[in-house]
Amino acid sequence: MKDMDKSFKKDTETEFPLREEMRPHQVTAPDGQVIDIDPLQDYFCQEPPKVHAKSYFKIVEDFYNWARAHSLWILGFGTGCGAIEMRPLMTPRFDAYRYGIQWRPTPRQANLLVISGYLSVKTLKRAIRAYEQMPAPKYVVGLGSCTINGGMYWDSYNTINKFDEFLPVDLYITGCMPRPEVLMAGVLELKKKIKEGRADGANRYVENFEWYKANQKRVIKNWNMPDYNW
Amino acid sequence: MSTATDLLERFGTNYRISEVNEQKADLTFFKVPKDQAVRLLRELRDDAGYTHLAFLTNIDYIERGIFTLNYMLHNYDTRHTLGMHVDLDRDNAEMESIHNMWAQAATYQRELREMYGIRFPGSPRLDDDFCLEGWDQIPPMRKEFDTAAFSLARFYSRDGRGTEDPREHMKQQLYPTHTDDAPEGGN
Amino acid sequence: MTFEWIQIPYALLTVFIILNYGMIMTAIMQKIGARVGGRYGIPVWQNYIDLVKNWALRTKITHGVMFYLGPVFRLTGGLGLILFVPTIYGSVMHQNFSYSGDLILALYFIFFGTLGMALGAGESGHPHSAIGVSRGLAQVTAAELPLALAVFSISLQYQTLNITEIVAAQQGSIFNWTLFTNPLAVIAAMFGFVGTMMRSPFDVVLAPQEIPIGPPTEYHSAYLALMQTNRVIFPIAKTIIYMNLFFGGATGWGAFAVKVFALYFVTVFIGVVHPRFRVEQSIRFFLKWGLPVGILAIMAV
Amino acid sequence: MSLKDLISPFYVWQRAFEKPYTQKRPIEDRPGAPRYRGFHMNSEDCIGCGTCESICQNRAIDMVPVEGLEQRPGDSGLRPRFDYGRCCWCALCVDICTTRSLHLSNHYAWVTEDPDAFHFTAGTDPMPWNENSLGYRRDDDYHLLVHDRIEMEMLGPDESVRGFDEVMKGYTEEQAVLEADRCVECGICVATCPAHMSVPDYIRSVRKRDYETGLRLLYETNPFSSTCGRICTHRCETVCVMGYQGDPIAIRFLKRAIVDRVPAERYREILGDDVSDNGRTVGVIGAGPGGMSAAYYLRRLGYGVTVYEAQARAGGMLRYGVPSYRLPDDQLDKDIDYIRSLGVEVRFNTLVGRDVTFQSLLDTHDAVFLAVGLNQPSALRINGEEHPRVLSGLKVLDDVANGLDPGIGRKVAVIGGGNVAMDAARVSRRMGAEVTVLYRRRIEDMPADPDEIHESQAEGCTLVAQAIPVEIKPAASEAQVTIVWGEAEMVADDKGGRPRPVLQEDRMHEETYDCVIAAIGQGGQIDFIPSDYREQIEFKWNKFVPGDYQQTGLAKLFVGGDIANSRADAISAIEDGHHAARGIHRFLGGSADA
Amino acid sequence: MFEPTPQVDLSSGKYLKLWQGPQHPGITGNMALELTTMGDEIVDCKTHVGYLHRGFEKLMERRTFIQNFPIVCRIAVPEPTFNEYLYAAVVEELTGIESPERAEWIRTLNLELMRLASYLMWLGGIGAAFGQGTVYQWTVTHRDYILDLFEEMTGARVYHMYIVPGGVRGRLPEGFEERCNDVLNRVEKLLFDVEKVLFNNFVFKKRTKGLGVIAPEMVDQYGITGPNQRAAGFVRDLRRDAPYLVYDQLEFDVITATESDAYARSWVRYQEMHQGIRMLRQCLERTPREGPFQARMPNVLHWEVPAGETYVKAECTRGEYGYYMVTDGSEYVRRVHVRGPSYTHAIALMEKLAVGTNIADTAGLMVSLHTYPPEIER
Repeated sequence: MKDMDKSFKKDTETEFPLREEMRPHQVTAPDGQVIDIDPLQDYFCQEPPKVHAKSYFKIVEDFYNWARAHSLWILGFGTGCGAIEMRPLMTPRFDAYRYGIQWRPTPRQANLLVISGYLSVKTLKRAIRAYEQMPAPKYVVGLGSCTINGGMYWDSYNTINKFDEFLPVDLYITGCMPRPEVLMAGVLELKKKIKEGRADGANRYVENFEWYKANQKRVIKNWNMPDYNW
Repeated sequence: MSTATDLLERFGTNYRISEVNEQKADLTFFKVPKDQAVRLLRELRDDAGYTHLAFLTNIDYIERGIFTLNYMLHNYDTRHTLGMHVDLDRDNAEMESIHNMWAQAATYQRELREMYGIRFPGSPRLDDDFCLEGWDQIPPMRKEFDTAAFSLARFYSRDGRGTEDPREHMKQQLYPTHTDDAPEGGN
Repeated sequence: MTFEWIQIPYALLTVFIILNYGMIMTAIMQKIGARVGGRYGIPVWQNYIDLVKNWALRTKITHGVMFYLGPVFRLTGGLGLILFVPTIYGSVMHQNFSYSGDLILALYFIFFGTLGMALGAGESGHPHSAIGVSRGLAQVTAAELPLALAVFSISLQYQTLNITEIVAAQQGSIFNWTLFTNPLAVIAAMFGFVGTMMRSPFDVVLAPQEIPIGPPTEYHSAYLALMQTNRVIFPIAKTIIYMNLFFGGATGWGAFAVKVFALYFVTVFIGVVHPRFRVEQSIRFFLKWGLPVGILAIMAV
Repeated sequence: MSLKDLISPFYVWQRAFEKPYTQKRPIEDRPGAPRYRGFHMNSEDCIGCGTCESICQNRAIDMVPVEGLEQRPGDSGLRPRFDYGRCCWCALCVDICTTRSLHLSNHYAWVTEDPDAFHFTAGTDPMPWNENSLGYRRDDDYHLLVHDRIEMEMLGPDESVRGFDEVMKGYTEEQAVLEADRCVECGICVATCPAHMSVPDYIRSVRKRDYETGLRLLYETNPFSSTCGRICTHRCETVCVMGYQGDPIAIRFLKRAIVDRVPAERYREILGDDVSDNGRTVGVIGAGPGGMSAAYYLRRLGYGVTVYEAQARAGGMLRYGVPSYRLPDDQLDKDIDYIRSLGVEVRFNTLVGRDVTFQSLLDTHDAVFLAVGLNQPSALRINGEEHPRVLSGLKVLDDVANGLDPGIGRKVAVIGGGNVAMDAARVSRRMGAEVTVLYRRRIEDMPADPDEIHESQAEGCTLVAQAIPVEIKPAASEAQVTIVWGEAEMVADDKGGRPRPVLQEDRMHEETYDCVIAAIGQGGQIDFIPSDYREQIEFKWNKFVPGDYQQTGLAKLFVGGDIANSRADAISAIEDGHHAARGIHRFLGGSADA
Repeated sequence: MFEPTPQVDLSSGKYLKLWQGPQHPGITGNMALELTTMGDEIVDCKTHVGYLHRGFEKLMERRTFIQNFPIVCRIAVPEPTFNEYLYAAVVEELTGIESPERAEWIRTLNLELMRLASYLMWLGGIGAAFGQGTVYQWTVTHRDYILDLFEEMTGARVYHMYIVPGGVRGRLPEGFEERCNDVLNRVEKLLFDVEKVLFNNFVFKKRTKGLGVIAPEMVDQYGITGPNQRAAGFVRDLRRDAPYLVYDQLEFDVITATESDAYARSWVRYQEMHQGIRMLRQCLERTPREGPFQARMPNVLHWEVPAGETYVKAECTRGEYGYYMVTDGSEYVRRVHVRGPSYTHAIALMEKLAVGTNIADTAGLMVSLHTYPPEIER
């Protein structure tokens, strides 16, 4: 692939600048006032992430963990085929609401990111952003074989294989598709883990931030956003 | 006497139609040269009732150095489908755009641009990313692109795997001296 | 009515009771809604857990001062509403800071939270928030119109702007309720009630499908917890006003619980049945049906 | 907006009073359906053929060695290990499983924190679902493989018994391709084949109709392909994975399908056997399959090879022991002539010990390969066996091969259950005799090729199993002989060996035949080796026990063939020859990689 | 017809650029709409797909014919069976294998069940897109009952991998008819409830009537098929026009409407569900209980399909689903193209219809077109 034809190769250096609306620009308000806008400043937080300490008192932390475990809000982001088995989970048959699980449409209010199956590179980029926007402590569950070792898309040019290289994963559920029951079992397992205080993926992410970013950038070639963007 | 033969006879005088293949009663494939293709498409659509463009796709014949575009047209009245092949030069693939005839053709052309590198001058949003994003390799659907190798090189595979061929394994286990690489070796 | 310091702890007690009542009642309402869908729904204490969870989140990202103040304003709206509206008629403890012009203040507070929210959500910089806010303001304004007319109507009817007095006027028999003495005003007011309770068909503001998720898009952790608290207090506070104005108020916690529940249930009853209106559709709806009834109510008085 | 539209939606509340659809216990209440495709299970029937691995489009299956497996013939010792980071539960592996050992359970829940944990070897690793009895199994009427062998045209028994024409007609090209298509290319057979021929590869070449590649593959390990394509004992077919649910691949006949389609004159060109002398010579004793095979491979390595053969024609047992309806002479000649055409010198009618001494061979050659075979019929060891009407099976076959009349008469008893016995019986049938075969054990215990047994029965031979000859008595006529035999009961062996026949004294039979053909085995004849040499060589039961590369204690002497192995078939002899050739080459300073 | 989009000056402050998706509850699967809005009105819509692109057509080129059979169903996640059938049909046509009659009936049963399940999911989707969550709860649950049937019949809930080239993979389980009938009755009862709740709901009518009208002349220009086309008044249904499997032996009506708006499309689909139940009942009655369900196959491990090309299509819930396959006589396919109806509906048509609608209606509009992003990008 070395002597690649330039005519259809897209040059990563020049062809992936920031999107136009992401660059600093000026906007004229209806009243004629000119406003300078730097979207990266406005939309993203440039502050690097921090490791979050536990509560000083163990009993308080345990109580918090209990509450966290019983109020898991899932981000409504179905990344792959697994999304289709998440619907039964939230509907009468399995009624995950019983377990304090809710569906949140915005990452800011979600604690649990379920990567439901394969991740194309394009989705991975969004999944990373969604994850970073979620408030810590946050949890990631890899649903389906594809998140573990590529699954049936192991040789696809557009899907990643090892999801744990990109985000810290708390739990894996195998299957293709995993039944809603397994997802439920996974969530219950995750609850156990949270209650024991072992679900510290958010901190792991911060601690190994460079490594994760390097992996992410290795795969996402049009990295047109700041590294810190939550 | 089928619709297809009728039709192709009718157009045969003005167009260089070749390689007619009547696959089944309601499906016929044929080939026209590149410079006549769009004109014929228009005529088929406007005069012959082939109003439905089912899809437009491309076949890569790497060993012959050509791309073959396939326009699949359907006539709702006769319920007959025509597959029109157009050969393109693989190294310099360019084709006239038909986005003005069918709206969805623009999407197909975008896909072909991305997946094969075929150019359709004038087609809207042609060079925008379609399915891929940040793609820095040769177009992936071209035959010379090895997706497994690429996946392994970029996405890695999990460690801890390793397989043995039953035949080789039995050879090592059961009759090592009969193998060509016997343990003691010669000399 | 004179102010006494003891009213402050009394009022806080009222707020506390209402908060807990609201937590559990909204959960029960959710369970009822879930039942229609064919499932069991959340546990009744789920709201508490969610609240604790949100307080316990470690990340708090702010988008500016207004972003921070938004939920505070919002909660202030809810609390203010409660504090200035007599909760239990005839009870000194739960009289709160009711005074002669409290009806006007209450109307103001109903709007206050929304405005505060608008500022905060606007600051968050998310286009969904902005869209949600503009929808919300438009819709709430339209929905409040019939209510304002109805309030105008009954203040004419009872010749007072003091809620306590309005409640007092309705005591005695069930037929003294405004519901029966001035049904047109009640109908007009109910338009406003259903329209502002953020339930279908008038919940396009918060709709996850039409645009996720409206004003609170960027809100999380403690901010969200504040808003959640408001989400249980504010509707109840509003319900209390309606109860006081139109349904004879409550003379004890039992009557309070039943009446609030029943009133709240009206929105649920309608909500689970319907898809939601678009903003301009709901505005049109209020103007077309709510407004004439309100005007009729005034004319009737 | 009609009133109906306003009211009708409230109908939803009716459902509020119905029982919710929710399952109380979401995880336990709904086990997988009986057919659910859950996690993999593997039974003990698995032989590690790896077909599951080759059909898996996800590369989710690895074949890995498993500790503590009992070593069984036709078992690779590998077991499938599944990577559930890859699997998609399509169950193609179950559908294709040749032994039907692979199943899916209806267990489906596996949740862990460790992404590297999703590996397990089905059936041997302790998994919670190993005892599961439900789950996906292949339906009996659903096949992804072709289980029935393509029938080959052959002479019917009525026809075949009338002469010595070849019975098996061989596959037509289409048939051969279809039969080759059945192969799953697992390679289990390669280990079982004494010559370790690359069976899957040459079967693939049949499928691709690429006979030249096929011939090259055959000659890598076996210069008697034409012969083996007809009469090989095809041990490979006994372990063929296709045999577990249907018929094994006709490996032997596919080999024949290759050689039948390549004319002898093109062999040299195709095989590219370019012989250049390296100046050293090897003597080979016996021009049977072992000797000629060694000669071929030694010649390819450049050695001067001289073969000393006692008989007038080469081929040994193949020539004199196998009747021509199984192996026509011209086919044997095709193989032997090609070997000779490379420059192998064969000295006919030269019996070592009589015409030339063993010592002189050792002196003249750099190494000697001995493959004299077994040509001495074993005695029956019963009274009266020296009766003139008791013939040896070998003698009968020998005579027939040489065109002589063995003089068997019209009613013949054959004693024995090996291939020689079957051949003798079938030859006798062809000579018009009525044949009874007496065998000590059960029919399924017969060492003869099952096809042979089947065909001999079809041709009208009577097989009497569990019949032990007790005595041979002269009959009334001199041209006849009487045999006394008793019925036997099979008694389980205490030491775990195969069941023994025990004579039942009370059930004795007596029958008179024109002749009795004894074919219960043969022994070797190695008297020509001087005794001081013999002391250096290890023997067991009058057979050589060769060391590595068929070398004996006498360093220059390599042995092979029936006299040096227990299997006593052509293909083993061929392999011995090949192996010895490599050993000799190695011994003489070359590399063993030849 | 392609019309250039109006040039929008974003910096003028009059317009707002708004992204919906890829994470958006109103869209099945992942897709992003890049909307330019003025107030609540959309002035420009660009679709972005590829979030689910796995490169199926490439993967299929490097798998053998039997190995392709498990992967094709993943192309359209909510409705995998049509892929299985079409793949099987296209391979059968090129190899000349004919699947036995019993298999054809079971396939039809399978496809119609799938159609019903897919429609149920869609029905919930259209409810949810307009805020009627209750209907969503009901239909997804009832879809689950159908998935139970699938699990029983095929061994899996979602990816059945049941229709294999040459036939089907197993017989119907014991007692399947009763259980299937039971589910059909339940679904039918539910449908009548949904009609009362959703289709006779003035709010729903207000939202959907007049939304996203497809003019009849657009149908061919945009390659619109399926219910979207039938709602515009065209009586075209491949099950009737080019019968495959056993559809020529089944009785059913082709449902059409004329208004061609979101409501009409929904109504057509709703009626088709009833037709589906009708067909399913016929299938259950008439599926042969005996006989082979798989044609004799070659050894699939090295299955070479003769060189050729063909296009096989079927009427799925969204319209014309087709497989175009070119083979060159080797063990691998030369080219497969999967023609999913969503391809045109979700991109060209959506971009056209979205212009001029309210932002709040985009999700509903999208659902009313019934699109599945995974089949667009494959």
